[in-house]
Amino acid sequence: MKKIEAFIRHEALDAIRDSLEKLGLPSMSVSEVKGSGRQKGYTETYRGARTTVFLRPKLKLEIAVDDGDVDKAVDTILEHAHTGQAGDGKIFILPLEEAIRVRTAERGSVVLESHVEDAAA
Amino acid sequence: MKKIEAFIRHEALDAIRDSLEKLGLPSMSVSEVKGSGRQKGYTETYRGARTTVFLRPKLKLEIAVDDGDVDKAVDTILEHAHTGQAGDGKIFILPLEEAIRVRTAERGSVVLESHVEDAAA
Amino acid sequence: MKKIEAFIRHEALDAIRDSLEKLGLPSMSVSEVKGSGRQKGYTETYRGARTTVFLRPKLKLEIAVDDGDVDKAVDTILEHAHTGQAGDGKIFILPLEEAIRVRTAERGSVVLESHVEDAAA
Amino acid sequence: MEGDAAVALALNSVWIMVAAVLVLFMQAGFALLEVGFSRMKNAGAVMAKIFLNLSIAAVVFWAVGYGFIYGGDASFFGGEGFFIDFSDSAAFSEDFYGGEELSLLPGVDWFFQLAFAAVSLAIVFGTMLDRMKMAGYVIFAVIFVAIIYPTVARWTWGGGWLAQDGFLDFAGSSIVHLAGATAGLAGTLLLGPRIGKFKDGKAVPIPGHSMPLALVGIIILWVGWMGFNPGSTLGAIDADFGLVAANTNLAAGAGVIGASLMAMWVMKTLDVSQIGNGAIGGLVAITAPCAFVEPWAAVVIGLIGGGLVPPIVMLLDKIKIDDPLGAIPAHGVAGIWGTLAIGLFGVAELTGDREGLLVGGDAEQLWVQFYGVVVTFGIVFVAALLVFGAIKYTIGLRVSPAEELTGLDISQHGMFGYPERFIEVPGAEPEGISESEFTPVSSPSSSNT
Amino acid sequence: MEGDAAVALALNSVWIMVAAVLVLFMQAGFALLEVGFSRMKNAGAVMAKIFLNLSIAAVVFWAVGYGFIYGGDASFFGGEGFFIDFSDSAAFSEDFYGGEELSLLPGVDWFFQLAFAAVSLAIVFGTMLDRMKMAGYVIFAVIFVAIIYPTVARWTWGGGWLAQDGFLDFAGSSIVHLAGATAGLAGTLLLGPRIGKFKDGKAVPIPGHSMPLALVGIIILWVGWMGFNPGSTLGAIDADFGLVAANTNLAAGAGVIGASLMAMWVMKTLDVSQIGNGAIGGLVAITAPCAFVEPWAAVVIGLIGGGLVPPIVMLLDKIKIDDPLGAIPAHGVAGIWGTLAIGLFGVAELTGDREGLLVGGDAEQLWVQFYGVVVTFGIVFVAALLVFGAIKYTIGLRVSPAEELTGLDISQHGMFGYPERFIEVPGAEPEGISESEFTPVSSPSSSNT
Amino acid sequence: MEGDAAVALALNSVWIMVAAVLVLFMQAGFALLEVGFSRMKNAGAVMAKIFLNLSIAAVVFWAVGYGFIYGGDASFFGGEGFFIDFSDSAAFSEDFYGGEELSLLPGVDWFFQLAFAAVSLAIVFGTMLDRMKMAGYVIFAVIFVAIIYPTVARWTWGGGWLAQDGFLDFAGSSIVHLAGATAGLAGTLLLGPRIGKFKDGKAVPIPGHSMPLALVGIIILWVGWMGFNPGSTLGAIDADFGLVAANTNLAAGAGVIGASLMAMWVMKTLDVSQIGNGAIGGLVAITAPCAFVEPWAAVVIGLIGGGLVPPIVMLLDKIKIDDPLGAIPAHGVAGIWGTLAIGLFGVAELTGDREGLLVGGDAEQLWVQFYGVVVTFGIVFVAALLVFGAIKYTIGLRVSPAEELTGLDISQHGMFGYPERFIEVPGAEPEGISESEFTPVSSPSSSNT
Ligand SMILES: Nc1ncnc2c1ncn2[C@@H]1O[C@H](COP(=O)(O)OP(=O)(O)O)[C@@H](O)[C@H]1O
Ligand SMILES: Nc1ncnc2c1ncn2[C@@H]1O[C@H](COP(=O)(O)OP(=O)(O)O)[C@@H](O)[C@H]1O
Ligand SMILES: Nc1ncnc2c1ncn2[C@@H]1O[C@H](COP(=O)(O)OP(=O)(O)O)[C@@H](O)[C@H]1O
Repeated sequence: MKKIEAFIRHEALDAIRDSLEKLGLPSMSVSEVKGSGRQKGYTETYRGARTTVFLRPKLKLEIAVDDGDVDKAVDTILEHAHTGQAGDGKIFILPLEEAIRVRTAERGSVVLESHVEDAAA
Repeated sequence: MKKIEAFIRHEALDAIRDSLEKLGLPSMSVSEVKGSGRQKGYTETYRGARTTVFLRPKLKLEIAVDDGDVDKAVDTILEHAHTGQAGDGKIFILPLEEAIRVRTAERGSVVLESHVEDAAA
Repeated sequence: MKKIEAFIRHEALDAIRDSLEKLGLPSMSVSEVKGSGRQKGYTETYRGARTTVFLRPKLKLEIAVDDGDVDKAVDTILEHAHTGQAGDGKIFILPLEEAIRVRTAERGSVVLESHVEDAAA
Repeated sequence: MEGDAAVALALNSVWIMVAAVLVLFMQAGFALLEVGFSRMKNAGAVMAKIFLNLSIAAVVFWAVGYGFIYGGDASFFGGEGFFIDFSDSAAFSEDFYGGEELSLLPGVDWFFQLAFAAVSLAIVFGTMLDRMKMAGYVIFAVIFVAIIYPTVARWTWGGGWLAQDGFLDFAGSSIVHLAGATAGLAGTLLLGPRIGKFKDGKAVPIPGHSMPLALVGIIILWVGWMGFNPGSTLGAIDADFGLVAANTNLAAGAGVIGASLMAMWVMKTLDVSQIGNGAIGGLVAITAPCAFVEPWAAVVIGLIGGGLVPPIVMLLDKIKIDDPLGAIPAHGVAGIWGTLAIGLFGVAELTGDREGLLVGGDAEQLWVQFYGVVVTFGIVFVAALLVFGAIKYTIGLRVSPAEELTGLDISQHGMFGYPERFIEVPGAEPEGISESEFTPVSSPSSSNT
Repeated sequence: MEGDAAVALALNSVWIMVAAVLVLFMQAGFALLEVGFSRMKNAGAVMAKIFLNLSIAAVVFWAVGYGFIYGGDASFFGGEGFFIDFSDSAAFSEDFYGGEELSLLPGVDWFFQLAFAAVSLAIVFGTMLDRMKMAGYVIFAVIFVAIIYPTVARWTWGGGWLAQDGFLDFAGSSIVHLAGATAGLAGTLLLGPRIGKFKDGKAVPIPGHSMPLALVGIIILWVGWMGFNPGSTLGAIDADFGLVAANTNLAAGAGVIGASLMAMWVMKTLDVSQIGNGAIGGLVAITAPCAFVEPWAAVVIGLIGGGLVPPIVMLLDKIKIDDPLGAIPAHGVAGIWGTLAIGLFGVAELTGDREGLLVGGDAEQLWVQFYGVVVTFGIVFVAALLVFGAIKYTIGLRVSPAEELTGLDISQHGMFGYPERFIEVPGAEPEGISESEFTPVSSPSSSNT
Repeated sequence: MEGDAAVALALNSVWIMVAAVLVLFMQAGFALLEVGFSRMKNAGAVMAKIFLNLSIAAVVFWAVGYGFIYGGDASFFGGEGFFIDFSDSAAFSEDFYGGEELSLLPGVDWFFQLAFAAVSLAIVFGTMLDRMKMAGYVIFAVIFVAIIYPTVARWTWGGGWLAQDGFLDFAGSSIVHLAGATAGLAGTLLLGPRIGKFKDGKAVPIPGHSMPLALVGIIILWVGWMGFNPGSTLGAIDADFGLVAANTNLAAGAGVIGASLMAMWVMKTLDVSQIGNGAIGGLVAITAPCAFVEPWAAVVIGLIGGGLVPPIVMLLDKIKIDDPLGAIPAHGVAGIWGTLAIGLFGVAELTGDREGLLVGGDAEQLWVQFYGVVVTFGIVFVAALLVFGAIKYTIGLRVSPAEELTGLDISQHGMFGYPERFIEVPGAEPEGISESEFTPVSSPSSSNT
């Protein structure tokens, strides 16, 4: 099991979520972050005073997947998050030791399996 | 050392935090996320236009614990976060290589030890 | 590759970001969390009713770095986030299996390398 | 019309028109106050309620409400002159003023009275915030504006039996404010407290989401009160609306000071919401006596009216009555105090009759004031309990716990009041909510953040 | 001046001064309405627009606009009396009133008319929210206040050809509201819909960020309308502003009720924004007939005026016209309905002339109303299309997609309107934005959250 | 009272009553302006301050302030007629008007003057935002309303020595606005800048949290100014409040245009806050000359009044004076300019005496205006420095750095002004704050998000 953490532009979210759902991976958690990287800062001006803001709004996707689904998920994110301009973001893959579904207390990769039947329905 | 990441309903937070504190695990970080999964979307309507929202508000708990405390923590979360309905959330356990307390620059599991004496106090 | 997750006070952010940038590590993601730990709660009062709030606002930094940069980054955070008072926060280091730059689909530690030439520029 | 009479009619009407606009403006004040003191997840529903209330008030008060105050000669109940035609002055005078020459344009007279009825109705809602079902409330609003409020108003302002007994309430501490707060008390008793308000026997803070909006709302109420009280002279010529305006401002200021000091004493904190409630307490208290007392007494009345608020807020918490806005202390208790205050501080030259106990040493006026307050409270409480009770046991008064936790906006109106901020509000998806209440959608189509 | 004349001048002027202040106050209402119905990322830009609009209106209406309404005798177009000196009553009367004795102070008269022009201009903007370029809009504002609005106003209120035909529009359902909405329609047609408004052929909700602000804005509009309509008596003596005020309140209330019922029917939800738009629909509809109909008719007119809003909102979505605020249904369609309603419900004693079709059985007035509406719509639509078109093909009407997605605040004004909340707004950094549009900074210096 | 006199008294009183209500309403404007320009973490404290200020003003101005302006004959300092009884017209006239027949109801007269005093006091606070200690400010407020402001007002409006020299200030560019801003300057000098305002010798933006609230506040100020200036005719009969109203609107509009152009020039951005400040600059500038100049001059005065704001804002940043709201440029510098402008543009028919330099070629009036400004500035600056200084070295003027960083709401009032949004505000838990300042709790009981 792996945990995928992707930092992306806001605009990419809808397409990624739709595609992943079609692939049977509807599960994810999304949060707002501010990020800095290669992308340059921008200037804020207020009453004549200026400052440069290096942290720009991004979305963070967290997706726990079974080992076999990692590539599917990464490819989907790459496909939709890519614009070619600085600031497109990064994807990180972390090892995941255990996953537990709170509703049923099930454990292990069954919790993360693709829901292909659901998606088909 | 492990890092527990739990995605739960807002309502469960207080009970979880209280119980963990009693077990000597008062330390955690909480943030707001939006998640999708088995739980269905809901409809928003504005001026007659409709959309389906699949991302629903959840809380993310991050709790770094010593290996010996993992089960205690997971059980506590399961106990209080469980309602039996879709959307209860998931718990993930990640390996943690190092923990450092900023205040003292201490490292290792001492940083995460249960504070049983505090809790008793 | 490692992922550093640091929970710090808001005030420390600017100094940390500046220093890391000078060291060629401008990349990070920042989000707002609420945390509890050793630090005590505070009281909120409204219309005569009181409650104790144990969760206090913190910032979470996420910094993926090459193995060789971990110490540099941790030391920088420790230097600027330290005040010596309860609530200074913690730094966690997690193993990172893969890193991918969305813009170029590059993989591996090249994605995380320090940009010393940029910083010098 | 002849020159002088035309000028007099125009001048009186201009002043009362302005006053009516100021009182109408109080709806913006109540909207901000109520929305600021409610949770973010209910903000849109509060606004919907304000609009429906005011709209219902306008139509119903034209159709029947006004007639139940001023039409006919009944002392206790009844009326005539419904579905009024304001373009026909003669008929208007016939219906309501025994055919006398009018001192105000009919439409202006009605508009001013309407604005008062709408204020009384707006007060009711304050105790019922964050959990009330819109449909039930709408029914109550119709009945309150049609009959309950008009009956109380008739007893004094319509020349009814309380007026005949010498009961005084210049601008409505009892008739408008106590009446509204009393109905609100009945409502909150039947509704019960908000989920989470009391825990382990103790009150938990459920802070309103925006003190800036709430307190700007109170400044607007203060401004609107400059029409409420001074306009109750019902004319400009030979009317000392200046004294009334000065007394009202003094009492409002003193109310803030009284509430601040009391909050620091009993709550151990200079609570921002109490500062605002204190202004209302002072204003409500001076509403009945504003034309009958001297400025020094206005300061005393306001100081006590505002000062009463914090301890009563704490008392309600203790006896587990949930009143999110403080309508009961600020409109109810301060309204009682203000009405009684005429019996203490009234000056003969100003009342035109009896003197207050502390000024003239005679308790007669105080006694009339006292039973006036008692019957106002009693009749409204019983009527509201009956109406709200009937609603409760038929279509229901309160939303389901799931809807309450999720918030009234998304569950009742299909969209958040603050769509872009909603991620922050806990409880947006409560334990045990049935999926179907959210109109679940099984075919995945699109999502948005 | 002699006693009685001085009193009459003062009394009339006080009333119209008050009415003018109320109409000026509507700018706060429009500001809140527009800002509440726009996205957070554009909130500051909305406020900037409101201020520039009002300011331009003040200066331009003094320099030329007023003269184009009231100066000279042309029936169709033209004027005189520019750069007015209000301190010279004689010259003022000479320029605009054929030297007759004035019933209002010159400055008061102008101020009242200015406030109307500013309302008409404010309406235009509603359809153009969230994507308009400030510079282009400013140019339009100058031309609209200088010539377009004055020409339409001249035809009726300036004694022009429509007035001579017997066309009636008491306070401007057509002249002010329909004119503004028509220009807005032209504007939105040339601008096109907001990015993301239509997806796969269907309308997507782009909810405004704050229902509380938007609906408080509408309460303020309602309050301001108490100057708009009743003040259009243009005097206090021998003027029944009471009837007008009562009718206006009744129609507003009925508008809310009508829109609520219709929203529940056609939208299947008690949409909070429609409740608010319904109040506007009712108010706009009664604006033309408020002095000419009886209260029962006001209720009917308001009910329909408000009830029309939800279906028209849905219709516009269907034909892919993007009108974020509902200006077209609430000011345009309701304005047409209200103007026509005089031809249906007008009462001879009140119009002083012809009766409406449903009251007197005669369609003559309805016919005049009809062609009055048609020419108002036609002339404004063509003029606005020309002006906006010229702007579009020269300096441009719309910001770049990147700027639109990023938000007008940071891209046009250098700072967010809500600096501390901005993390929540998606789209703050759009695909494809060129770095240079953000004034990129290469030397790292400091950062802030 | 006899017919005509009663009508005149009523008519004048209605107009000034309305004007007083408008000026009172400016408190809502200041509240929104101040809260919008402050940080989220201080929003509740701003509202508390506004209420305490206004309340203190009401009581103190009744007790002593008014008497220090109008009571007795002293030219420089002193008064009589304290704790006024407005119900006794004869005594009132005796105390303040030498027993003459009153042209206004006593309460109305006082209310109008009170509203002005409250405006002047509200201005002071603008420079002291985000770091001031409430207790200290309350003490200053009492002294300012009791003595400092009344003394300045006495010199001109109370018939004091400046009035005798022919100094003109129609509605208070100097007396109200410059006086307030000058006290604010003294306050900010003693307080020092907010933490983080200047870094490495350069000004850092600390943007206010809500441009919509701030700018709606300014629209309300604009509306309120329609009472401020036109009401300063102090009566309706034979008073040209129309000219005043027109001039005021023109100058406000021109102020926005001036500030916009200057902001684009000197700040390289169409700064939203400067647009708002520009309106205030134009309004303040026209306040003194509004009744003495022709409309074209009002446009020029407003253009310069608004245009001065952006460069002065930048200058203050350069000399490290922290004025979060722009009170010093918008009320202070524009107030000076407006007062001097009478000496440039005054017209003899309107001043009733001397002509301005640019109109009549004579510098005499300009000289009087000049030294009037100098003494107003001087006396207020010295007095405020003394009072604030005494507070600073006794109970303290500024909160601790920890409290400032944490925010005044939670540290001074026990609860956030926006409880549901607070997660976003950096600095909520500052470096080095002592635990005890938060009332630490050792027994774990419950937590909330
Ligand atoms: N090493 C990193 N650790 C954590 N987050 C990162 C890292 N690198 C990039 N990010 C996230 O990805 C976003 C885009 O990165 P950036 O370097 O600007 O783009 P690109 O990869 O296209 O050069 C950043 O704003 C940040 O949120
Ligand atoms: N694979 C996943 N990766 C990341 N977050 C997840 C994942 N699965 C579930 N979640 C989080 O848990 C929440 C509840 O999941 P859901 O599948 O709806 O509930 P259940 O597990 O009861 O079926 C989601 O809203 C999301 O925030
Ligand atoms: N075990 C943990 N897991 C997750 N977050 C933690 C943990 N311990 C501390 N934190 C984060 O660090 C912050 C500071 O921790 P605290 O224990 O108060 O400080 P200190 O380490 O100085 O005693 C907390 O508010 C929380 O956000």
